[in-house]
Amino acid sequence: MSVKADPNWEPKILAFCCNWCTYTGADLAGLNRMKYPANVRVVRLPCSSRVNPQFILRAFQKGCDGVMVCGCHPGDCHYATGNYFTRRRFMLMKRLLEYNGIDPQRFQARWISGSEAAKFRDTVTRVAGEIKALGPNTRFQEKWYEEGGEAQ
Amino acid sequence: MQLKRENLIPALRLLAAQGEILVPTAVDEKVSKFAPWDGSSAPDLALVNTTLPPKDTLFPHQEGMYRYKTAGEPSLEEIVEAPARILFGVRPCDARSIDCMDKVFLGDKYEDAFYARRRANVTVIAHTCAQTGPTCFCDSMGLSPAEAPSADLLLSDTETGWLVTAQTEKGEAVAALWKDLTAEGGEAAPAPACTLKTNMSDALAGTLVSRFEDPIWDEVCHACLGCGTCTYLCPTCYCFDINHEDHGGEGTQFRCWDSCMFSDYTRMAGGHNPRPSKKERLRNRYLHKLAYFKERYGQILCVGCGRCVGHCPSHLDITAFIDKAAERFGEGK
Amino acid sequence: MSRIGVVVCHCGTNIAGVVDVERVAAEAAKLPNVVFAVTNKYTCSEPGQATMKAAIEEHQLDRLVICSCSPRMHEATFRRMLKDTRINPYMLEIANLREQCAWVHTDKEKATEKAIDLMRMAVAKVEQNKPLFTSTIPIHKKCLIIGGGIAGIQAALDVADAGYQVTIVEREPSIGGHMVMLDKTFPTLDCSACISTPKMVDVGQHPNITLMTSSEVVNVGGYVGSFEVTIKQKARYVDHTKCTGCGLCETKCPTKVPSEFNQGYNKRTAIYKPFAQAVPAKPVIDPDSCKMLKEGKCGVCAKVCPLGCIDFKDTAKEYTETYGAIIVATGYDLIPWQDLYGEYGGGRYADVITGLQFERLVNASGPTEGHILRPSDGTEPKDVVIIKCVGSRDPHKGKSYCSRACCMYSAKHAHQILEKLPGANVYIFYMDVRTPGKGYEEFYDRTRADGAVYIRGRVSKIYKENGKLVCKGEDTLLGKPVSVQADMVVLATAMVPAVGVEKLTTMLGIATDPDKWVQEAHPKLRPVETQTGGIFLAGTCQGPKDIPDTVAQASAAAVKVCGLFSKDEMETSPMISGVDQQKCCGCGFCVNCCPYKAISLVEIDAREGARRVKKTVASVNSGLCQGCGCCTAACRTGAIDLSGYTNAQILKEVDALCL
Amino acid sequence: MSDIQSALRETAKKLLTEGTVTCVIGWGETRFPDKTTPIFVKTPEDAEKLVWNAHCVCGLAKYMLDNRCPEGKLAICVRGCDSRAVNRIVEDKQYKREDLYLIGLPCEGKDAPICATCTHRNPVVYDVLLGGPVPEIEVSQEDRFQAVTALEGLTPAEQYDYWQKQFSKCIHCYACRNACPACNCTECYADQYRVGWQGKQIDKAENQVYGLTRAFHVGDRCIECGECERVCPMGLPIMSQTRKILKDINDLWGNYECGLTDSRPHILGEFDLSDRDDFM
Repeated sequence: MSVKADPNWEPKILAFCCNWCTYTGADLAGLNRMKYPANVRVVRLPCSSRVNPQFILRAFQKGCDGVMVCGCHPGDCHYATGNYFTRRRFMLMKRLLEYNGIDPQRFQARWISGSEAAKFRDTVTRVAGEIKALGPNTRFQEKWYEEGGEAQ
Repeated sequence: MQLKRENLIPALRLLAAQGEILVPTAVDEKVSKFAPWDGSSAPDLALVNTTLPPKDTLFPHQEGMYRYKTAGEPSLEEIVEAPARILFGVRPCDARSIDCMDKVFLGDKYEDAFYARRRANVTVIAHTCAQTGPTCFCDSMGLSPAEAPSADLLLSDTETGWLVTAQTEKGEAVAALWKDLTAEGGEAAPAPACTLKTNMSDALAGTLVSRFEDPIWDEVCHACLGCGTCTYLCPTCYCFDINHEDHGGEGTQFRCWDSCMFSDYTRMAGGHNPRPSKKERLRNRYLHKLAYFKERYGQILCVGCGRCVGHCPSHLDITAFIDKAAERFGEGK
Repeated sequence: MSRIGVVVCHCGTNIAGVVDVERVAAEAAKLPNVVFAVTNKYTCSEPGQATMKAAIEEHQLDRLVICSCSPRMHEATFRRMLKDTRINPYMLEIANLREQCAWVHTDKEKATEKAIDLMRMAVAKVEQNKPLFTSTIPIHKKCLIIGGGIAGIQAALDVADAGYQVTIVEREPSIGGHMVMLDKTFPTLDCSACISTPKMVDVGQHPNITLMTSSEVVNVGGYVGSFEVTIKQKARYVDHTKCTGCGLCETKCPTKVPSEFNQGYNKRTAIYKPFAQAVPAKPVIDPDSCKMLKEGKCGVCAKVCPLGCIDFKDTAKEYTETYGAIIVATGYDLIPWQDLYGEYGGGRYADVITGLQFERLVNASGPTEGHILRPSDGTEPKDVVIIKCVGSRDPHKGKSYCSRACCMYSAKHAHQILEKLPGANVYIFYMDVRTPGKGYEEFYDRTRADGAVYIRGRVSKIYKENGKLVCKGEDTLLGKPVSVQADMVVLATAMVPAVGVEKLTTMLGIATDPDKWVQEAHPKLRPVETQTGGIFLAGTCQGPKDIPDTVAQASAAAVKVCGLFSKDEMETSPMISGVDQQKCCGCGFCVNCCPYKAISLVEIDAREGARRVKKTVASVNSGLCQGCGCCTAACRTGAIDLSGYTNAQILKEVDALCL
Repeated sequence: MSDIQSALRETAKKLLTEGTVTCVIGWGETRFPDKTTPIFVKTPEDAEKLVWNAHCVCGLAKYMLDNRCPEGKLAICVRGCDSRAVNRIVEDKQYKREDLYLIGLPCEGKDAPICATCTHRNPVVYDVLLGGPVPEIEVSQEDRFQAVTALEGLTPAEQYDYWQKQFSKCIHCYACRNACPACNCTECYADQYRVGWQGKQIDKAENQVYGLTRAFHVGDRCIECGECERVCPMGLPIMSQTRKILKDINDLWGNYECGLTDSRPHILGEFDLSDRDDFM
């Protein structure tokens, strides 16, 4: 049942969004009826610092084509210093993933505040376009898909 | 009957029709294992002992057992995977380890279906040791580098090739297959002796079990890191764990290796662990190898291949332990 | 096995218009453990909720997934609904099918597919949910106010009038802060003492207010509802319980030292009240100047005191109290302009003074009884120059921000000079004139009408030339350099946080902004709260402001405290972190990344094999934890986990996404 | 070498007879001349078994974690890397420094590949130092991160193939975890199957996720002792992962080396307002 084989394949992108800023920004984009591609699935978390780098590995392993981590701008975190730690953790994780062969565009982190609805739409549209160009992600693919016959 | 050296490749080609041939191959400068024969080059039989034992073909590191579906109409189907394979170039110690595994999985009281199916389709062609490695000690364990009684077919070294002696029907079939490649004559070269000696004896096995609380266990265990290297490289370790991997509505139940040296191996649901520290675990492993298996199946579970002695990160050595115990408990031969 | 109910909302046509809700419900029915899947026109409406409650009873559901609008909209509504059903309010997950699916996608097929994914993620997550229960923490109805300026006074009176016990901690021997130093207050020019001393007297006599002067907070522990605060009171050498404030000792004391209150313009005795209307109106002895304490000679005050209140053996005392809330009202200080502005003489010229020093000169109860005299030779100045934005709006030498109050008090100073010294000339060098309050602009117009000369430009240099202070500057409107011979120069210097406030903010664990002002929780929506629960702020400790704003903030902070004290217990959110002390190895990585310092390493009894041992593990203070989860990502073993967003839940949610 | 060995034996005997320590951890003979094994000397007579030669390669610091709540003091022979491992474990609050007595042994390098890029041959922390300090070798940042820079030069496809081939060899024996001084949790995430962090299955993706997760867990605290690569039976280049993280930390937030007495505190446990930010 995997969607990877058919031609007009749509990338599946996972976005960890912080509840106070980016999730609010996404809701605001909805209120203003902004339009963006339907590739992004949002996981709502209290703060971007809740995202454990292991979740990113898990997402790629289970078949995501792209992962995003979005949070408040440093300094605006609802929990004061949460996103400073996010910044350090994912500055390292992004480089480690690239070092292991994940294409740089597949993992992106962005600061999107509660009022930047347009930035949320533009970011999602840009990322979806980039990943659609990259094609399906075959990295970290679980054996489960290999038995399904596609991947590598 | 004797198989000339130059007839080896054609012989293997004939065998290839029967099934996939696995030969000892060096993956890189540190690791060697039984990998499919590339169909052209002569297998490197001089390789002393492959890092990974051949047990992987019969008792895979991870083996799918059942595939199930719970969403929609639930279904459960057994995963049958028993390709015809020929293990070529198995050393006498590994051949003996396969025999030990057979006793466990094809036992009289219970037969493991998965193992049985695989074992039926595997032919074991043993090869005597031209020279032994620094950590080999099979002759101290009642084996000989020149015989592999449990193998299907034995190739004994001669100057110009190998003496072919079939020992089971499968062996007969292979010998028949090679009948026009083999000729009369040739006699086996003398078997080399292991450099590493240890005086293991049945009596010692008994005393070790009785010395359960002896301080010797405490003296030996501290250097152990509790990793699974010795158990995963040991050809006769057959402990496994069963787990499942689910994807919402469907998934597979699989069996995978487990190691008694792991700290959580015997941890129970409430958190109690009957073997909490390294002492108990190391004692359990040594006793299982040297005594418990003998009590149940009549032969020692250690085949003296020396992989654990060679690859232990802290350089623990079962032969040193045996000699120390023998000398301390006065059981020396 | 869990019994999950899934309700997919039409939301009229908001969702149903784009997403095929029936298909989402049908897909939900196929999922394992889902025993009830239905669509509903308006789930948040009364009938909508009624049908859900009925379904919960009928199908014995224990978990609920609602695919509707954003959880930020109706999570609270649905949780309240679940309160009176068999389901715990936290066994609920909401999939956002409106704001983040129907409203933002046009392609119906892809939107429905996304809706199904979101629903499947919610179902996978709800399977891992555990019932959570709000816990409560006690509230000690005592308020601590740090700082006895007008902000502290106003807040104390409001909280005390509401019937709660208040303690004011003030560093100086008397409350009053900077406001009581001022002469008049703009724009109504009513005398500062006349409006602040009555409040000080009220504070002194209020049954609910305990006054601790010459005191400092030295340690703060605990959390909202029960702060353990240790206050150290310096030795005052006078027993205020016996003293009636007759002042005999002050008249007899032989040592004279410069008075800090009057900016050093006159002297005070070693045993002194900072100013006449001080509250408490009882003297203290200054150990740095008292001969008896320094050399053991004198002791006149002890001899003359009719009631024997003087005790030279007095020592500093520490008190530890439990407070439910803390209001920070530590006020401001003026920027040390002497070290920054060498071009204005760097403090060498006695007649170049700050606004505060001017206030003492012009104050009737000041050193010069209200006569504006030059500190150098005591003569009345004829030409006065006032320079504004000294240290403010000057990122290179001083502070980048505007200190808000200087424009108005400079106009007031000009007015006072013109009124008290007929024939005097006042020149005010300004960058801008900011008059943002009621009656401010009119006051500024009146000052200019009185004859104050406003010159648009900054003074670049002041130097002494035959007895006159020459202020060289530029008039940007005329585009010409200008120089004014002045007898006296008043600098409107920038406000900076009170000296030593960093020590206090780190003790309290509250954040400060880059300029070290106390950081409010949200500049627009929560201006009087800090990020830490139970700690509020008022006045210039949060940033430069004038007296009306300070008093307004003080009353706001007071009502926040009264709101907190209106309940005996405070409900804490259950979605906070908790430590599995079996797994925790006590490495402490979570401790230093918690924004609220809610995690501490504690010693517990544990069993190592057969032995009883002491083990150090982390433990979360449920009062302080706000549930951000930063600690969970720092924990390697996953020993610390955030209820409501546990590792297992998120992992399952990610797994469900990609089937 | 032998005078240091006799000094070591003397020190051990003295410590044990005086009772200042309950056990001395050092290296002892095995039946193979080119190998030594960690030994745990508890009686003064056994002190004779301690050896000091070019084959003392096994790391000793991790053994203190066998008993996290010791009664008496524990003496450990520390080379440069062991002393940094002790600092690592003490800094992670898994053992108290006062429960340790460190016998410092300046080391000219053993027959292990890591010794070529060893920056601290003299122990950085010790209670007694046997023999004079040895000259340190100059290791530039290029040498330290040579393997990492080589891999960084590859294209994503080549990188993935390289790591794919390496990780597919992993047999999940956890020797790297059990030998690493930075891996000092009481219960490893990999052993918690109920939470679902990591499956027990052995396949390419699972091995890679385990490798990367462990790299991220220890990367910012790795003391570059090389034990993980020495103990791995399958010869995986594990150090190239942790050293990649160390290289990034050095690039992003300045000079950073772990396990030294003046090391900066745990870098992911703090932040700086002026950190570089690529996520705007």
